[in-house]
Amino acid sequence: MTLKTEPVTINLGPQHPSTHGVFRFRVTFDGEQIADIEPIFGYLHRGSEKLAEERTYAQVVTLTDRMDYVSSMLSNQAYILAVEKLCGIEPSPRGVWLRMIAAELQRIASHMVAIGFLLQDLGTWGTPLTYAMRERESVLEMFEMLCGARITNSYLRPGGVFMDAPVEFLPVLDSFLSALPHRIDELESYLTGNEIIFARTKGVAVLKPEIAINASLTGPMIRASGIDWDLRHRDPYDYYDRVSFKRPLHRAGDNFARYWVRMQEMRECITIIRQCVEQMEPGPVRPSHDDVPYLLRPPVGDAYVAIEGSKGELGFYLVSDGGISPYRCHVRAPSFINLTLLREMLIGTLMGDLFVSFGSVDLNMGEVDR
Amino acid sequence: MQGQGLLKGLGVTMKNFVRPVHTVQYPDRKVGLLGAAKRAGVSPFRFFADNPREGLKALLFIATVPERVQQAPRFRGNEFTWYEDRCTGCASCAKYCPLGIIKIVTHPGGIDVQEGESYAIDVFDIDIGRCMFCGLCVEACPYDALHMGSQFERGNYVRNDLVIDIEQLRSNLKRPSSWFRPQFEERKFDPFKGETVDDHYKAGRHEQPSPDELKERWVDGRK
Amino acid sequence: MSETILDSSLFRNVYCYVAGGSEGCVSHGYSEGFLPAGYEWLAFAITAAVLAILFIQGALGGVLALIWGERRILARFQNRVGPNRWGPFGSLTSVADAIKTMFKEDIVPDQADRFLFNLAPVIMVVPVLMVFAVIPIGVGTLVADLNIGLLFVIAITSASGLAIAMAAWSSANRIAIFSGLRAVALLVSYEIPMALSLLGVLMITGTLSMTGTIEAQDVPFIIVQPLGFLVFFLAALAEMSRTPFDLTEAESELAAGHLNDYSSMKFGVLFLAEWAATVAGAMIIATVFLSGWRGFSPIPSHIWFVGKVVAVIFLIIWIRATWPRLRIDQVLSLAWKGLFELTMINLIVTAILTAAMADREADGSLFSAGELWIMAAVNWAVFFPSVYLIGKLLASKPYEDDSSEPQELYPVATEEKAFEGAAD
Amino acid sequence: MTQSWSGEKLAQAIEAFAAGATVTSNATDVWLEPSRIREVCQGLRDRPEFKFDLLSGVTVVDYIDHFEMVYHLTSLPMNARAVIKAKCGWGREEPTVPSVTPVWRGAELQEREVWDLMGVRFEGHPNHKRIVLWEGFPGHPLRKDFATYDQSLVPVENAN
Repeated sequence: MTLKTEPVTINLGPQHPSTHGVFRFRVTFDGEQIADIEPIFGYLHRGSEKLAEERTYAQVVTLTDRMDYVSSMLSNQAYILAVEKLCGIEPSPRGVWLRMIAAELQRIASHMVAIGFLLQDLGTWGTPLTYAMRERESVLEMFEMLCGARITNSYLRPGGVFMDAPVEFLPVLDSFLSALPHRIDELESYLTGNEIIFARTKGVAVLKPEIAINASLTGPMIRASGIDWDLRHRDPYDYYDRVSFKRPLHRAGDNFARYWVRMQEMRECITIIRQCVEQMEPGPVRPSHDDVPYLLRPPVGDAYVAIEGSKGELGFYLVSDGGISPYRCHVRAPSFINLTLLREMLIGTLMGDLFVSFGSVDLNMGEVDR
Repeated sequence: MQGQGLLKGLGVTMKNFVRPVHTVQYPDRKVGLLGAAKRAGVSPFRFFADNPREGLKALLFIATVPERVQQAPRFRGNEFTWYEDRCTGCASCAKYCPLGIIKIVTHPGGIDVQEGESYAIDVFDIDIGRCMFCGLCVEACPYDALHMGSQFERGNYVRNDLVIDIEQLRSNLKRPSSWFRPQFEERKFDPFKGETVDDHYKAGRHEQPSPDELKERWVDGRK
Repeated sequence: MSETILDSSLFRNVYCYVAGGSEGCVSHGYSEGFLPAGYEWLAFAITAAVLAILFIQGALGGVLALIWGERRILARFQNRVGPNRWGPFGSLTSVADAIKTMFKEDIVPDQADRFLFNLAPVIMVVPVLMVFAVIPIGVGTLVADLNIGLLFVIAITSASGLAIAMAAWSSANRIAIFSGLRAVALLVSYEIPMALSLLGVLMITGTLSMTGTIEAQDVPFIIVQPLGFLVFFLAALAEMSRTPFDLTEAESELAAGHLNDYSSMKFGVLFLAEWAATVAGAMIIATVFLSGWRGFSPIPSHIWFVGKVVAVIFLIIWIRATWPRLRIDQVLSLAWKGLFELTMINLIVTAILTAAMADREADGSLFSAGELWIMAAVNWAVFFPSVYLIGKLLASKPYEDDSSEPQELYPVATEEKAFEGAAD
Repeated sequence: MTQSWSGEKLAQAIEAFAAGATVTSNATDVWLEPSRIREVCQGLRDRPEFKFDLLSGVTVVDYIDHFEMVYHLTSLPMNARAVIKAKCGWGREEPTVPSVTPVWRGAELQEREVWDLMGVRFEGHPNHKRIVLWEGFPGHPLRKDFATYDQSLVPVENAN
């Protein structure tokens, strides 16, 4: 006797515990196996690009905070670099070092979130998540010292940062940097050798490098597939050419590789921050208001600047018509573009792998929908 | 050996089990007799004798002591600190607000202590309900008249109550945040120590114009 | 009837207080009761009702304590405080939750099968509560010392699969149906290693009765039967649908699985049944493998039993706080390819040992402590290689090249080179 | 350091394999004939002198009288960047360009976004649907002439 089966279509989301925001999958299951999947999003669309067209260049910084709200420093950085390129502003060295420190701290925080929620999707009842959040908390506290806010920082300004770090910042940073490797070791001894995690993530949702690069994936996604492409190394912006760091690579291209790459990248962030602190010298953190006024009027033209965000290549494309606000502000959002291959990654896997693979992409709905 | 990673994981969680708690209970924390007495600064017996009711609660571990997190002095908070004497009504803050939630109505004829004549302010509304505390208004203020506040507890039942009007701005406790105010940082001013800065002279200026500059700006520039 | 039942001192005390004059009670030294002779059936009914209420309330209290304890312990594992507002150390939080749950609106989905939808919580909770009847929680403190106690437990707990499938099917929710199907697959698979792992114990004790099992444990069976304990513990975790086998209500996949559409006290009952199953499972493990209420003398037997149960529950919570969830195919392959083989090894080894040492056809006596230690030594010698072997067979293969060396597959520019397209 | 192709050099190189495809060029950008975008992109991806294997971004700018498609390309093997542009939709008629999704998969979602927010139609796109807004949304909100839509038009039931 053969049993007659038929595929079932289920909407997972928008209200689902592990959709990392407001996201909807329309999945067709054949038993437990995924036969077809269609991502549906836009629930968080706020029209940031349109809003940017009606704000001055200084005010748009606050919008970039809210695009990728777990790595807002990096969004700020990408936007500020685009404005600097558009206006031809020469940034102050101390400001650049400070924003590199802030960006790397933010990268640690963002990767912590990614790892924590990936493990949460694996069903650990929040234990790695709380450990990861605990480390992120230290970063956020430092952000509060730097700029008075924890998530929506708005710390960076064209030409540097808005204000020098307070005197008590560097000691706190130093103690954090010396404590963090032990915490990462602890997390790694907890997670990386864990047989269940290995069984759950290995060989699932494998991305071949050729396919990944053709689909414009960037960041940890392709470094996990064995492509040594890190914009900090290949196209150094700010002063990344003055620091040395390793680029962790994994060749498997599966969920475990993506987890592993993020884990190792956090260690590299520590070395980068240490080098920044060493090379930082006293001085102004932003050019004077005569050089960079509040109300910027860039010359007519356009500029595209991409940085290595925590999730991939984060680019801002600004078009100026000579006015006080951008004529067009386009964001090349890595979370959004990393979703391209979701269907290919997931078809044929089981239901349990769905959210794990989704979590390993590490996306942020604020950035996907913008 | 298989299973080693699993056992290691158990070890890590057990290590965290005996670690001190990382979270902070806000706004208060449940304590026992020892904790309550320590907070009150007396011996447990004294505490019990002084206040048997609280002491009984403390014995059951249901006495509460207030608790809050250490905040940074730069914390961009609620209840803007505004020095009316210093405000010239230029409305820079309103212009720089990305959301346009600051409303200023002025009429000519006010007197500014620092720079001579200015506008008198009739209306100064800040819609805190829509404010995102980016601090650009503070950054834009040329006379250091507006400062970010340091509080965050402003729950309300009615949305309209979230609009801070000029009366509230005058009467608010003046505990300015040191966001974009380097003069506070140099003085190591911490708004969370309970200290207030009521006088605008004490608040200082972060870019104090020299008398020559003032003369040039206000006398020579107007000829 | 009364002869076997009166062995339970708990039952005897109540029953003989009501009907003291009956012959069974007289032989136990009771003289007089409330009821005249001839009303033993009434006395029996009263006693049964009293005991049922007592045990159910006890179980519910245990569940509330467990929910509170689990939240506190889990919080401590995660460096948090956990519920601490309501009552000392938050101990009244579960009570408050229960009251809140009762006052929630009772929603039945429009397309649900009302009858089954309402029936499922009952089917879920009754068997779990029935398990408590056969567990001795102290010397003589049990409702019924069934001579088929272990069999009863295994039989009655299988009903929870039916209940979950029923709840899932009747709520007409596609996500819930996944949960129901998973529950059935899981429970059917894990019944087998669970029952087989008890066979080893059974061969040693020669009885299915719970008290008999405890009395046979001069050495706790966790030492004598390590494989049996491992398999039974994992299978019990699966039966209770606890981490790492909590597929039925996998929070990150199925939201709450079969509980999705339940609200109010129906949800409360389902929830309670799950937690009561955890308590019951821990009690069975404590009874069968940790020598139940046995301990050394100044501490009363009830305390020993509760202590062992709490230890088992702590282990369960510890595992829940630490390990991720397995996938459905891995769970099933663990049952069929791992645990089943382990039980078979255990069974064969135990059978050989009992046959070699058995001299009880004649008198039916139990194994002495010395014999148990010999068995334990052999069993531990078998334990490590077999677990290693099965682990090796089941484990996923490691990467051939796990190194972080930048060994590119994809061509990426390595050094700076000017190309003809560069801007002048 | 990533090198950028100068527009003139890139235009010459494109003319070498697709004559007449370029319209004009300056120091940074090349403007293409909109109808030949896919052909040129195929060449840019496959030909050994370009190897633009990563499509960084696709976007469009609304210049009131026309739309300008902007493609940011990155070449990993050469560590180079280039910008190609194409003017289309003169007079605000339905602007249409060929889709580059067959060349780069990465364009799939981005082109859908461009269609959704700017209303540029892509010929040959495998799944030409709106992406962040729902089907039936009036207009394309990132256009300069988009006025706030009538809120009563929002469907109660999301048609998606």
